[in-house]
Amino acid sequence: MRKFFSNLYTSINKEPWSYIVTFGLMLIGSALVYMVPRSLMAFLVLMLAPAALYFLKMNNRIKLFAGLLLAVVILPVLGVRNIFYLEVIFQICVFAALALGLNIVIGLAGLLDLGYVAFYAVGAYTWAFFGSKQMSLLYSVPGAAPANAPFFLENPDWFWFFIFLGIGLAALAGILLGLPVLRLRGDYLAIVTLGFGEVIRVLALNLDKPINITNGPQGITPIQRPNLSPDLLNAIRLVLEPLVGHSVTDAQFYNVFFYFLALIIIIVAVVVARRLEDSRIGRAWTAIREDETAAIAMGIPLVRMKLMAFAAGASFAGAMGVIYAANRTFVSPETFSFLQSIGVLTMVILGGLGSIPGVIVGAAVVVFLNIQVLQTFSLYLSSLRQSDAVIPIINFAWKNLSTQLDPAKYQKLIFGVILVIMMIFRPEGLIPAERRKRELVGEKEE
Amino acid sequence: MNRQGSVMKQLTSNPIYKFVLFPIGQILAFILGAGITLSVLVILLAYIFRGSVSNLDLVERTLAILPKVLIDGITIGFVYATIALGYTMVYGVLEFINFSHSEIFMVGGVVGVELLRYLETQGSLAGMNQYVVIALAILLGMVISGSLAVTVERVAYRPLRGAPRLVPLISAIGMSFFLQDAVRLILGLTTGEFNVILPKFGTFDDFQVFNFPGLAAPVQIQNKTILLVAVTVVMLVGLNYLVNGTKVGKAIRAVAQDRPTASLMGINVNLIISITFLIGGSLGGAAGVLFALKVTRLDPFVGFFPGLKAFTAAVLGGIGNLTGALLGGIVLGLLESFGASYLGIFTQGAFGAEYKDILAFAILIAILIFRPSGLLGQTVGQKA
Amino acid sequence: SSSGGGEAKLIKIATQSPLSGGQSLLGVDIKNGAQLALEQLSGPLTEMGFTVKLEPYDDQATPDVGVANAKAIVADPAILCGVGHLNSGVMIPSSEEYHVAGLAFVSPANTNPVVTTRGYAEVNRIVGRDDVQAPVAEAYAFNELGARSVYIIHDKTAYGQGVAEFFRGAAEKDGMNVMGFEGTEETANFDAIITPMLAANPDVVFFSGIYNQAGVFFKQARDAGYEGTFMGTDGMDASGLADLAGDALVKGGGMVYTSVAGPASAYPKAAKFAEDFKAKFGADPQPFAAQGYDAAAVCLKAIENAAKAAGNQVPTREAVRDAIRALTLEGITGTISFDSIGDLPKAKYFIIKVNATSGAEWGKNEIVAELEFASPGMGE
Amino acid sequence: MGKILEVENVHSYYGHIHALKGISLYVEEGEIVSLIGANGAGKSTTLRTISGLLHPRHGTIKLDGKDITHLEPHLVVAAGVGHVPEGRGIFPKLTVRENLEMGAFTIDDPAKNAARMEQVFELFPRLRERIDQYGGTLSGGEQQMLAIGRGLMQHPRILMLDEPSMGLAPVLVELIFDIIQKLNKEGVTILLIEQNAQMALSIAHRGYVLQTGAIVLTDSAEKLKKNEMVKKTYLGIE
Amino acid sequence: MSLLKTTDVIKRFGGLTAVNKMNFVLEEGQIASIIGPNGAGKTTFFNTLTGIYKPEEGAIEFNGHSLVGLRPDQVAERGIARTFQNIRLFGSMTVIENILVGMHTQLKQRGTDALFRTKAFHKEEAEAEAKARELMDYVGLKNVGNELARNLPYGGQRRIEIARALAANPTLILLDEPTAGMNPNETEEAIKLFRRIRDEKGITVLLIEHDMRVVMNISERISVMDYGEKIAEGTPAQIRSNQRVIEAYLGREAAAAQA
Ligand SMILES: Nc1ncnc2c1ncn2[C@@H]1O[C@H](COP(=O)(O)OP(=O)(O)OP(=O)(O)O)[C@@H](O)[C@H]1O
Ligand SMILES: Nc1ncnc2c1ncn2[C@@H]1O[C@H](COP(=O)(O)OP(=O)(O)OP(=O)(O)O)[C@@H](O)[C@H]1O
Ligand SMILES: [Mg+2]
Ligand SMILES: [Mg+2]
Repeated sequence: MRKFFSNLYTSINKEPWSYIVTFGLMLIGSALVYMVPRSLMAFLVLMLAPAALYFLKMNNRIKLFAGLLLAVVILPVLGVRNIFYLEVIFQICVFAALALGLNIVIGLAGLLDLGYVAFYAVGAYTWAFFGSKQMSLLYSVPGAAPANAPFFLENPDWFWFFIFLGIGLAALAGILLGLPVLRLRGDYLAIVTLGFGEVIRVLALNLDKPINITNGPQGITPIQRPNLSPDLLNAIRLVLEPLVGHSVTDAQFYNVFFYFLALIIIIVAVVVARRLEDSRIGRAWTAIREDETAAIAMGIPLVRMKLMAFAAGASFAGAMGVIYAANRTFVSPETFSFLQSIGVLTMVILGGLGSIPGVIVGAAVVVFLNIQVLQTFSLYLSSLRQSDAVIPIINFAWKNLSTQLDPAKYQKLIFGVILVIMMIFRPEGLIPAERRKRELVGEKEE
Repeated sequence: MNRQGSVMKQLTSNPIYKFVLFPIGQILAFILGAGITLSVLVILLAYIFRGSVSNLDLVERTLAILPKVLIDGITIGFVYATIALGYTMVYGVLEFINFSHSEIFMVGGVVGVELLRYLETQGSLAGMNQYVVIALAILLGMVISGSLAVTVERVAYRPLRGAPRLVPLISAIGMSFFLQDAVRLILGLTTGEFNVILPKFGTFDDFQVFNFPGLAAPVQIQNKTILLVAVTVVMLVGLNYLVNGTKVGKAIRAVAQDRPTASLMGINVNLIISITFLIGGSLGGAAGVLFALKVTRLDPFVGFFPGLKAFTAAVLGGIGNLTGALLGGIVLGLLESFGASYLGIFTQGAFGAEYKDILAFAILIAILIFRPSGLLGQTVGQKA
Repeated sequence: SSSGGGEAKLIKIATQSPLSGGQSLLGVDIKNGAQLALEQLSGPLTEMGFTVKLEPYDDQATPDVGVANAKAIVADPAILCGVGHLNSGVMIPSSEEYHVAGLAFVSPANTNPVVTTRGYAEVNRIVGRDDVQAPVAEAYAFNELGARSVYIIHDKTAYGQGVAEFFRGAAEKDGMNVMGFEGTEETANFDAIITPMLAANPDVVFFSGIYNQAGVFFKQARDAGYEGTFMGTDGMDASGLADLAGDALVKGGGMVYTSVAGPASAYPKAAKFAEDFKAKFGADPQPFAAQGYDAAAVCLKAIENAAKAAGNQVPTREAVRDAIRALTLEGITGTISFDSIGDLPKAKYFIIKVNATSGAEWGKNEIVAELEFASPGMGE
Repeated sequence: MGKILEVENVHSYYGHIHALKGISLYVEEGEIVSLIGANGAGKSTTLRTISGLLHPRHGTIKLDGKDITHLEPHLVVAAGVGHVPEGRGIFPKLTVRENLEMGAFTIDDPAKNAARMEQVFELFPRLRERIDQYGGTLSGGEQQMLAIGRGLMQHPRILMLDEPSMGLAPVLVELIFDIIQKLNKEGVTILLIEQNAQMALSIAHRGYVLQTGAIVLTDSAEKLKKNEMVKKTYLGIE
Repeated sequence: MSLLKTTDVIKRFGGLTAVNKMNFVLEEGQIASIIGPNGAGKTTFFNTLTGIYKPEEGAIEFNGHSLVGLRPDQVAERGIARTFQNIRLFGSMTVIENILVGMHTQLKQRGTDALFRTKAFHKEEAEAEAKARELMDYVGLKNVGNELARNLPYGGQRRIEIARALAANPTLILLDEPTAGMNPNETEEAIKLFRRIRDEKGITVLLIEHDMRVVMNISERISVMDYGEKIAEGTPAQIRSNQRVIEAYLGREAAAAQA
């Protein structure tokens, strides 16, 4: 089995096959999605295209071109045709950015952080507070907000500034958390970060009194979005609408806009992570992860390096938090639960601890599983139940399936099983870090 | 000096002292210490704030609920402690956070309650001796949870030996999701819903009333609280003996520290790990039944928060140390209870019980700053 | 933006509620309620030649999943109407998508005012609002029970806290002594809350939340020696409450709760619903199951009306949306119609006294007061 | 006297690294056999494969003619094979006494164990001084003593020692070699790895020379000592 | 002024005094050794010098500045590099990366340089890598730069440790049993290497060893510890004939062999 795949891989990983396969996938995938926009298979075929782009050997210029084509033209067009795909990709971007940040903390510096979404919350609530009417509701009971309260910031373009502020505040939160606890090792750190994550969530939930800062469990809404220039939009419409096949509203433009924004953050995150990793700082992190005593004896200041890892990791989450708040126009404490932290951790490890492409793929897989594959699967089963379908051999009518066995209710169960199986068969992650790969190849090098 | 030393040595090597008196003494000392410290603190605060806030009876109100607050804290502390024992057991050997322990605990509770419900439908519950009944329930919970834990280890952790540390953690999380929904599925198929409600039986809900001279109101302690404390202490003593006084215990510790070398000593590593999970799991099962007795309602998701708290307690006490797990639980319980009861009173409702977790975590951090390996944990530094 | 057509004559109704995780207890029954409605009430549409299907989505009680699902729902042109959500925190961001797509949703459970005060034509609800329900309960406590002191506890959800805040506002207006106001996410051990509550010894304890949390609380509080009256919201309207709390509900000052739907005696239809539900799903309906049923009924009726208007063709979403607002329907939870922002113009509120000490006796509860209130509209 | 241990054509791997490329050797009852070879030749890997810490991909290992190739280490130990591993393998959080007791884990004879422990303390008085100290805090040499002492506690029929003299003071190196000879006289078969090939070959009966995972030479110790290649490469004699 | 000077340094572990009133002086440019029975306190003394342990009493002066109370990284920054008795490499980093980590204190780049990949950054990285390869050659490692450190055999790992220590451009290098586990030929090469480190790079070398061929061969000065105290000091010839040292440490045969 494994052999078959590796043979297949080697045989298509050379010209001209690599080009044919990649562009073929792009073309066929796009066409399929264009024609049957609700088919999961079609979308999966399309999603194979970026994978092929990443794995197959091709001229770098052409790779870049194909990547741009896919990200800037194909996905937005298809995404506007079926807004759901854009949402899937947006969420993948959001979580990929979070996973990249967490990967710095865990994968590079080896600090197990179980409360990572706290930093995401810091970013999100920063913009939620200033970009909403909350400032004028400080003294009103949550839920009883007067509808005519003004926005605090007249110009929503402050948003751009707040992306940076979010980065700064999240990094600061990282340092504040780090200062007292970095002396702790391993799981002690894990439990304290877990606690910190809970503290931030509990604060979000409870800081509606004595002064109403977060509006408590009600959450803050509405939150402003930055202005999009109407002239620009009209210009784009001219090209886009014929491609999409129907008129494009401003709201749909916002979806595209946030998709691009998230994409930019991802690109920045990848570049930052790559560059830090390949520098004195990255090496120091790895050294700390491997052996603290030896690292400190080499002159590496432990505390400063760890704080830096916390701050760098946190800042991605901060930026994404701001964008998330604007995208949803609503934040509430539910988004920042412990399970979210666990979810991001799962993405990192599933994808491949320490591996940048790995954690992105990890994010994609988990998001995909959660909001598409399992959902689609259970919808399919539930439509079977409503139909007259019968399982042939045992002659069992789907209709008679006990409602307790309703598959829609057992997504978490399936997800759990998938996690266990993945870990057993691919403990090094979907795309293992170079480091681990090298370890496996071992003697072949040099 | 020398003679004294040898007397001490004799004393400390006496098993009764080592496994019964010493840990119980430690627990008592900590309960008293933490209880008195916190009590003094709130009384002081009450006096300080007496004038500054509008309600004048602050001191009286503080004192009136103090005994109850202490008992509440100790009770919930012991609940955390029972769960924490199981965590610590497994952590001690595999050095990984067995996330699914919350679910193993939950399963124990559900099974125990289902037994009681079964007895109730058979009509035999009322007629039986309540202690026999609860012992049966605990036993069943232990058997089921223990075997479940062993199975989970076999299926989800053993194939991952030697993988990086975080990999079994994710597997454990997966297992945890799986178990939650699997229990829901089974409950759903059999009873149609997933609330599991403890039938009323025996006198566990009744109070023992203690009158202390000098106290305005008598101190009331529920029978089930007394049972909970007693069972937990027995569990601790037994466990302490098992780990520190028997050959199996020594093998467990050896496996924990160095698996290959342990196997070179003739220890069957797989067997020892299974035994550890069996013990940890059955402790979880017993904890589950006791928890059910205390709170009267369970569902498949009920394990999560107590599990989290218990793990915190284990860390606070010095993870891997059994008595430490218990102390951690008690300290955490007391902190929570004091926080929840007094924050509202002192801040005039500006901050209430919902901040108890923040308070508890703040103090956890403070304790860890001064004792980076927990209350009773020792640092045995590897030499440079 | 989207028009009907697509597959010939296929019409879908979506539901969104938590089907997995800790809140699935309620979420699943919203879906089940809707499913039952579909089976019982889709007759007219089938006769017109349509196939009607239910698309149940699991929002996992998280906004992210809810919004993603919302986008999947609006992207499916066959879906003409939706039922959901359980959590206001999920409903609010998700409904931004429904609003953009012109897809009508009927909420069976969201009592947070913001859900409708944004004024979206697509968003409707068939339950009362926190800012009404709470004053009703308070008035009863103050006037009928003669309570002069109250301890308020809520479950830290948008729903529970919302009601609690409004209750407090009303109580303070009346000069009641609010001796405590606590939110808690605890579901098992309430010692830490009960102790100060007992010390304060209020006339009434008002708990706004869901029964499976409240039931445990009531039992523990009674056991600990509280003698006053418990009060609660429509989240208590489930036989499970009596299973959990047992005689704690009738001892001392007993327990009363407010509800937007009366018990069987108030609505003959409701009794039949409970029977049918139990027959089909093997368990008593949870709170909001009946609302799920009615929400789906609203969808079906509106689609039927719109389809007729369109000459037996699959109607547009916009037509369905407008049909909902034009509709009046006898549901099992009362007469349903909508005002300009999607609220019930007049909601009926019942005060129900619990006489049951076990789930089986839930029918013994009696209505002690029946009040009607107008929706407060867009704001203060 | 028969062959107590037979290793036939064994191939072992670490992941993809082919560490043993067809090793065959045997040890007769009552012998001292020495393995010598440069760093990374595969000496330690050979011992690990015999004791079951590493399972070979090909080949067989026999003890007293019985196949033990796929046995788990604890069963190999039970069959009478003792292994004092490279890197000492001290349990860091067990005391010196407990570490020694671990050596006798499979032997249920308190009196005999106590006597053995006494012998160990006589050999290494330093260990008695440190009896209640945690293994992890011992000095390097003390740990080495402890590891050897623990090996003695095991009462093995065949004892495999991996560089026992490493990190020991010169006096102790002499002592170790004395101990090995004494044990051997008591009937214990010895398989010995030593960098100090000079001394190893002077007490051994036979020896094997390993190079990059394969045996390149085997002979009696006497002859090996005189072999030109051995002299040049392993004894440091030009 | 001497390079390193300790006065009455005491380090205790509970009741045990592992280092007792150590007075030790090291002149710049020397090669010196510390020997002594197992558990004498040699490694503990190293750990005290490098800041891993804080001495209970006493003064440590390096280049005229006190080292007491400094963290290990600060000590390293002041120019003391070391190796460990039980090899402590960064196992899953490559050999080159290990050496680059050793250069940490030598590199000037900051986070922003790394992010924006400034010219200076590229230049420094290139130079650092070149220097690392040079060091690999220097300690006698060939063609293993991209190998993971943990996959090298024992002797090779010892060499990486030395190269990593040298990378910090230290004034003083502390080697804890650097030839343990090496066969005679390898030991021979190691001796040559230590000499070159001193002669070519001018680095002062202090080593702990149990292999008398090494110690007697290259030390200009030997200090002997026993039970935490310095019991003898002198040239190899003096030490070899010191009765106390023979009894406690060398043993009759070894002494005879060396004589
Ligand atoms: N855990 C491991 N992972 C990968 N490769 C290993 C591992 N252990 C040893 N090796 C490799 O296997 C080969 C044989 O190693 P082994 O330890 O058996 O050598 P040795 O002869 O004992 O050497 P030394 O004298 O250094 O102890 C070496 O190339 C080594 O790098
Ligand atoms: N952390 C510690 N706690 C208690 N005792 C310790 C600790 N570290 C070292 N010791 C003891 O201090 C003494 C000195 O140890 P040290 O490691 O310095 O010896 P050494 O001279 O390096 O010996 P070797 O040559 O065997 O390496 C030893 O007896 C050791 O047991
Ligand atoms: Mg070796
Ligand atoms: Mg040493």
